[in-house]
Amino acid sequence: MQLVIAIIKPSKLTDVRDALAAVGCSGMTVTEVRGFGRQQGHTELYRGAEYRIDLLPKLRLDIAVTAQQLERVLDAIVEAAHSGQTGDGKVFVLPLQQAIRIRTGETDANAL
Amino acid sequence: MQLVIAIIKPSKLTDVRDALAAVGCSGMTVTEVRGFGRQQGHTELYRGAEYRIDLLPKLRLDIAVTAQQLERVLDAIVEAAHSGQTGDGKVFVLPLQQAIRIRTGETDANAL
Amino acid sequence: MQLVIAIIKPSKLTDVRDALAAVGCSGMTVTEVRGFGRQQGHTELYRGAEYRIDLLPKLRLDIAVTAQQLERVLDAIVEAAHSGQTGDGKVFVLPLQQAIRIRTGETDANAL
Amino acid sequence: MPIESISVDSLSYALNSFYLLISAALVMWMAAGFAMLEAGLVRSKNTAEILVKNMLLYAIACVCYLLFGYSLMYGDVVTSSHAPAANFFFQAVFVATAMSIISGAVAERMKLTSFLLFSIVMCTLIYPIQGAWSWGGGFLATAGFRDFAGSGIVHLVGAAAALAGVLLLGPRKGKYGFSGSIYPIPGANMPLASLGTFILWFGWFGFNAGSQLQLTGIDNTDAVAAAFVNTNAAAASAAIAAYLVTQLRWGKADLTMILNGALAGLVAITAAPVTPSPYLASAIGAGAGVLVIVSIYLLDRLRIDDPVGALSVHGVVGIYGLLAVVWSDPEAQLLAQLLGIAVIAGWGFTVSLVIWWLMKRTIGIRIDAEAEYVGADISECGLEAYPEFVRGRQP
Amino acid sequence: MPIESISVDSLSYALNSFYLLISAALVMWMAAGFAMLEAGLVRSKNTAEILVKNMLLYAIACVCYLLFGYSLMYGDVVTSSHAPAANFFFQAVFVATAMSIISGAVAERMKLTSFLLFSIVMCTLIYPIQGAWSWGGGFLATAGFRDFAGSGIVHLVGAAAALAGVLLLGPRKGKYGFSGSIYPIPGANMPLASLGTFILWFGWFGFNAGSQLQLTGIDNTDAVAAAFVNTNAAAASAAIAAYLVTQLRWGKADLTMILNGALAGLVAITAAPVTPSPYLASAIGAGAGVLVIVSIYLLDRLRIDDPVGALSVHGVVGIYGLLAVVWSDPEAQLLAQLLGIAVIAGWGFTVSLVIWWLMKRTIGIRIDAEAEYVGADISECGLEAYPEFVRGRQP
Amino acid sequence: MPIESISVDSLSYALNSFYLLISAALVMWMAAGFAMLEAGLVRSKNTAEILVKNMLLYAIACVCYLLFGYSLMYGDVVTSSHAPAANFFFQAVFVATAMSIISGAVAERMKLTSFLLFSIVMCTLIYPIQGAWSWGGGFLATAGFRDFAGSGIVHLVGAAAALAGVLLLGPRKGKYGFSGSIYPIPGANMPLASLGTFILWFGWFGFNAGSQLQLTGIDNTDAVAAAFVNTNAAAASAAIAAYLVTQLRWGKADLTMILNGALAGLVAITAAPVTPSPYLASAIGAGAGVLVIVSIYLLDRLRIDDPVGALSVHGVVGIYGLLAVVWSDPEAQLLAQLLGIAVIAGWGFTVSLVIWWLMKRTIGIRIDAEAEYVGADISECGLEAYPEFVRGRQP
Ligand SMILES: Nc1ncnc2c1ncn2[C@@H]1O[C@H](COP(=O)(O)OP(=O)(O)O)[C@@H](O)[C@H]1O
Ligand SMILES: Nc1ncnc2c1ncn2[C@@H]1O[C@H](COP(=O)(O)OP(=O)(O)O)[C@@H](O)[C@H]1O
Ligand SMILES: Nc1ncnc2c1ncn2[C@@H]1O[C@H](COP(=O)(O)OP(=O)(O)O)[C@@H](O)[C@H]1O
Repeated sequence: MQLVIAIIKPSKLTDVRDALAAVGCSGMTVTEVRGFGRQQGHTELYRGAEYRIDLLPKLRLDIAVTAQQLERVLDAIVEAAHSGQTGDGKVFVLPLQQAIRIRTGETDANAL
Repeated sequence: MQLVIAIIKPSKLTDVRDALAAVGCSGMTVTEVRGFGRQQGHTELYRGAEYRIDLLPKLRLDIAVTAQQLERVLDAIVEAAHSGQTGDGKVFVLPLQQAIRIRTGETDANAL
Repeated sequence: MQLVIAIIKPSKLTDVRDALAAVGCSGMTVTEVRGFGRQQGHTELYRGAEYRIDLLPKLRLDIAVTAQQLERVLDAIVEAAHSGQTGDGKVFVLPLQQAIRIRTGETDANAL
Repeated sequence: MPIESISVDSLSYALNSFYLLISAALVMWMAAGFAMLEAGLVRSKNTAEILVKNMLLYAIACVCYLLFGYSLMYGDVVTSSHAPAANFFFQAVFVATAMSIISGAVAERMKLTSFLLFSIVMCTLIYPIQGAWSWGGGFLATAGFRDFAGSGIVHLVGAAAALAGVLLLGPRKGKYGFSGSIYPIPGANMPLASLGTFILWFGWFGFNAGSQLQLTGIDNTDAVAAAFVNTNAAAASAAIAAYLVTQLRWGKADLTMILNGALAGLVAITAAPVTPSPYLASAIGAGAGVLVIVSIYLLDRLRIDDPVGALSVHGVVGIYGLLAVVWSDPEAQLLAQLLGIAVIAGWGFTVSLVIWWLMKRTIGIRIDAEAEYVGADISECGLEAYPEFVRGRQP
Repeated sequence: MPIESISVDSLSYALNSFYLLISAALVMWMAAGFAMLEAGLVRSKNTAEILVKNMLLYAIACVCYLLFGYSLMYGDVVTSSHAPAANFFFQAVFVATAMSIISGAVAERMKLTSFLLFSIVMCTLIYPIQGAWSWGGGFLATAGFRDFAGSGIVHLVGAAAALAGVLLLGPRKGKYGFSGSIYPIPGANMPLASLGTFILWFGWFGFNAGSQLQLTGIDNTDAVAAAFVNTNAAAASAAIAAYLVTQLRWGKADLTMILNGALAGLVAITAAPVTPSPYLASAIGAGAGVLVIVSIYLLDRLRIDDPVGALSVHGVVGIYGLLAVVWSDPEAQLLAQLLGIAVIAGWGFTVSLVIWWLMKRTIGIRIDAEAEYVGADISECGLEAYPEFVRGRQP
Repeated sequence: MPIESISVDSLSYALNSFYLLISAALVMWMAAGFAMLEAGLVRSKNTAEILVKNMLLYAIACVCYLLFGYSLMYGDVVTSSHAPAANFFFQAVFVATAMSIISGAVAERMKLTSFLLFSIVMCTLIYPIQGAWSWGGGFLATAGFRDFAGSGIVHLVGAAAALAGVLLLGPRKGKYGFSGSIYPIPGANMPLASLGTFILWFGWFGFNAGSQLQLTGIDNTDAVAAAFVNTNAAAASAAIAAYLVTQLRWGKADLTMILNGALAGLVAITAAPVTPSPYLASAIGAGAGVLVIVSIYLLDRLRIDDPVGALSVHGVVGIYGLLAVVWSDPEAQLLAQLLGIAVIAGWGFTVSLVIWWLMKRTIGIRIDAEAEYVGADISECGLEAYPEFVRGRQP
């Protein structure tokens, strides 16, 4: 099992969710985050002083997957979240040791 | 060492915190997240148009634990967060390579 | 590759970001979290009843690094985020299996 | 538009009417004040619903009073010093004030439909009938009961009805723990609560000064001016007194208590805004500012859950204001005041208790636990008050 | 200041002027109402920009009307019953109301500069020219068209201009999907929208009652008082009617519909706030409350995107109000009313369409897609309305 | 209520009193405007505290002026054209305005208790003593200094006292970096700041038009009407001018600058709202709109930290308004105006500097660094202004 962490542009959420559903992955956890990277922020103006906003709004999706799903899930995310512009985001894959569904106590693949 | 990630219902926070304290685990980091899964969202109404809210408010707890603590911590969470209804959430366990306490520079078990 | 998770005081963000830039690490993802640990919260008063706020505002930084960068990044964070007071926070290191840049499809070290 | 020849009497008629209409508009504006105050003091998940209640209760009060209440309270009204419609409008907006008091006390847990049904009964029967006893020239008027602008007839009656509702409703989930512990439930939006208080303070000039009902004639003019000065003085002193109490007792300046303090000063002076000197008005206000905090504190210990402090501000301080009349008004007698208090509070409480109880037995008065947890906004209104602002603290 | 000897005529002059000035100030205050209403009903990312628009449109309306509009509409005004400056001020603030209607309908996607340019044309030409036809004594007045305080002359003309703009602008991104699906875009701040409605309700007393233009003389006084009562009654009934429709149709109390309902009641009674009895005024209001919801619902199905419901509240209900005049005013004729409606709506729509179209062809009227996604606040104003409150829901 | 026989004189007395009372109530309402403006322009962590300050400073101003200030400023006041209490109330609410100016300039870092102590001194001594020199008939009045409604006597004196406080306080932590860098600290709630500006604009009609002090008599009536028109014209032009400056200079419409622009127009016209034509009033306003932005910009470069722009709006533009009097008022002389400016600013600044300095030496005037970081809401009030809305941006 793996935990896939995808940092995407907020506007891509619906596309990514649909793409994931299409590959049979229906659960995920979404966090609002702010990203810092190559993408330039924008300038704001307040009372005659300009300043940069460097931390840009992004969404972080956490998706626990089985090893078999991994490849398809990664492809689905990368394709759906892609716009070709700087700041499209990253996908990270972490090894997942164990998963439990709180409601039933089921574990691992059954818990997802 | 492991990093335990628990996705729970917001209303269970106090219970889980108490249960964790009872097994000697006193530190954690809480994030507000939105979850998407089997649990159905609710319908809202705005100016004559209805729409579903699918992303439901959840809390994500990150708890770094030593290997000895792991079992007790998992049991405590699953028990305290359990309500038996869809949407109770998940617990994920990730291997943790290293931990540092910034204040003192202590590492690993001492850092938790 | 590793995923470094740093929980820091909000006021230290600029310092940590500058320190990371100095060691050649220019990307990261920031999440607003609330931390629970040794640090005491503060008391609030509302209409004649006092109550404690235990969950304190913290920032969580997620930084994906290559194995070569790891040591420098950890040192940079610990030094910049340090104030010596309880609640300075923690750094966790997790193994990172894979990384992808969505815009280009580049993977691993090239994706960071 | 050619100049008609205007007589002195018709000028006086025009001026008195205009004065009454502007006063009434200011009291109407108080409905916005209550709406903002209450919207600021509830949690964000119950904000849209309290706004619906405030908007509709004002609307219902106006319609019910037009259809039934006014004639029930005053019979056939004949006015010659000002336009009859101006008098009607001024009386009508007072009803909404009484009803606004209730919405705050039962906030965050009462069903919308039950609340609206109750407001029909309140504005059609409960308020006008007791109003007839005093302002309508009934037995309380005969007994010498003095309540110039309605510390009792408007505020206390509202608070008494609210108390009956609160007792049958019970506290909000999570407000009181076992073994006496009290959990504060902070309101979501302090600027809104403060704005509401400022609106009420501003509108109260119409409430108190308009109650002279006539502006022309030196004595009337001076009385109206005195009402402005005393209303302001009482509120100002009360805010300062409330601040001093919170600062000395808890070492902090609790904003919501200061807001309640200012409102308490306004309620206290309402029973006699003309007769006191500005100094006495300030003293009456200061007493109200202290009293309201003590009352809020004690009611909370009695596990009577009142999210906005309405029972203390309008009930306890309303009684205090009625008693304080004897300090400045030589015609007032303590016994008559006590009689008025007992009658108004007793009537308001008893009838309301019966109505609330009947509702509780039939359609229910409280939203269910799940709806209370999710919030009345989603369960009753289907929308959120602040859909883009994440909740930062768990309930 | 010694007492000058004051004549009855000069007293009447003073009182009429004061009444008109206070009424005008209340109408000015409506600008704040529109600003809050619209700021509450747009998303947080477009809030600062709509505030800029509302502040500037009021300012532009006042300046343009001073420089050109007033003389175009009324020629050389001679008043003897009140100060000329009071009359000017009362007329000037009406222009801003017409313009405020537009800002709401085109919210969240129209360029700031294009909007401001249009507002110059509106306040200098479109509004005053049609105003001259009726209130200025032109052909609509001669034809017997009756519009006491401006259901048509102020509200409908604004809505007609807005409709032209909305059609050329198109809907907000993400509002309508393929195959007829409609995505609601909830406003960010319901207390603000409610406050705006209360402000408008309060200010509307000045709008309607001030339009009698003279207070002194028993008949005038009674008319002014009637305008207060009827304005209030219509709004109250309309709010209740709108509530009942949403409750019965959807099982929920949609706050924004109730707010629109109250405003619809106000617009509907504006054409004849003096002649109806309070009961008829309530009935007219109730009709408006139902009509506005049906209209909002249908316009949405027609994919005409109006974030705040301005087209329905001021346009559809404005027409209804003009027609309802015949129910109470014996001098009104249906044909004259229909003529007035056709002329005002036709003029407002056509001229505006030409202006908007010319702008679209040259400087553009819509912010680009990226700016719309990021929000007009950052792209047009460079700042955020609520920089510290995280967005909780994606657009 | 039987019709008493009413004389023309008593009608005039009634009308003048009512006009003054309504004007005073509008000025009281400005306290809400300042509260909202300031609450919108500070960060969310300091919002509850600024609300406490605004509520209490109004209360303290009223009480102190009642006890000492009024008699110090005017001696034994005899009025015959209106009720003495009306005159008192109108004068009293002006004091709070002067004090409101200060709370904005020292926001986000001044100790609550020190601020409140200062406000006692301000309202008891600093304001009334200089008021006695001009409005009280003292040496500035004799010297021919003209300040109709208080550009200097109310606004400049407040700004001078604020400047002294700001210099001793120093800037907010994080506002200025090394090597001249300036970090903007955006206010948390733009709709609130806009609402505050609208409230102030509305209330200012009472401020300026009420300062005629008498409504009856054709000349007085015309003067009052002119004050309404000019006040509005100046604010409107100033808002437009400020917009044009920000648009041309930065390519964006900075909302907060436009708000400050409108307020600057109001302050500028306050010194002579009656004498200019509406066109000249517009021109004076436009100048103020430009000047205030330049002033805000330059003060920021001088590292004088003023979160809401109060020093520029009320101080710099107050001086400009006093000078602009000579453009319209034939009786005004430049030298007398300069004398008045020097005396008022000098007095306000010097005495305040001494008081602030004494406080700084004894009880301290600034909250400590930790409290400033956490926010004055928690450290001074113990609660949060928006407990459920997470902070989205770090300070
Ligand atoms: N080393 C990193 N660790 C964690 N997150 C990162 C890292 N680098 C970038 N990110 C996240 O990915 C987002 C996109 O990165 P960016 O460099 O702007 O664009 P791109 O990925 O298209 O080159 C950033 O906003 C940030 O949230
Ligand atoms: N594959 C997944 N990866 C990450 N988080 C998940 C995944 N599936 C579900 N979740 C999280 O767990 C929560 C509960 O899941 P849900 O399917 O609704 O209920 P249950 O766990 O009771 O079956 C979701 O709201 C989501 O936050
Ligand atoms: N076991 C843990 N797992 C995850 N996060 C933790 C853990 N313990 C502490 N934290 C995080 O670290 C922060 C600082 O910890 P705390 O014990 O207050 O201070 P210190 O690290 O200086 O001893 C906490 O607020 C919390 O966010």
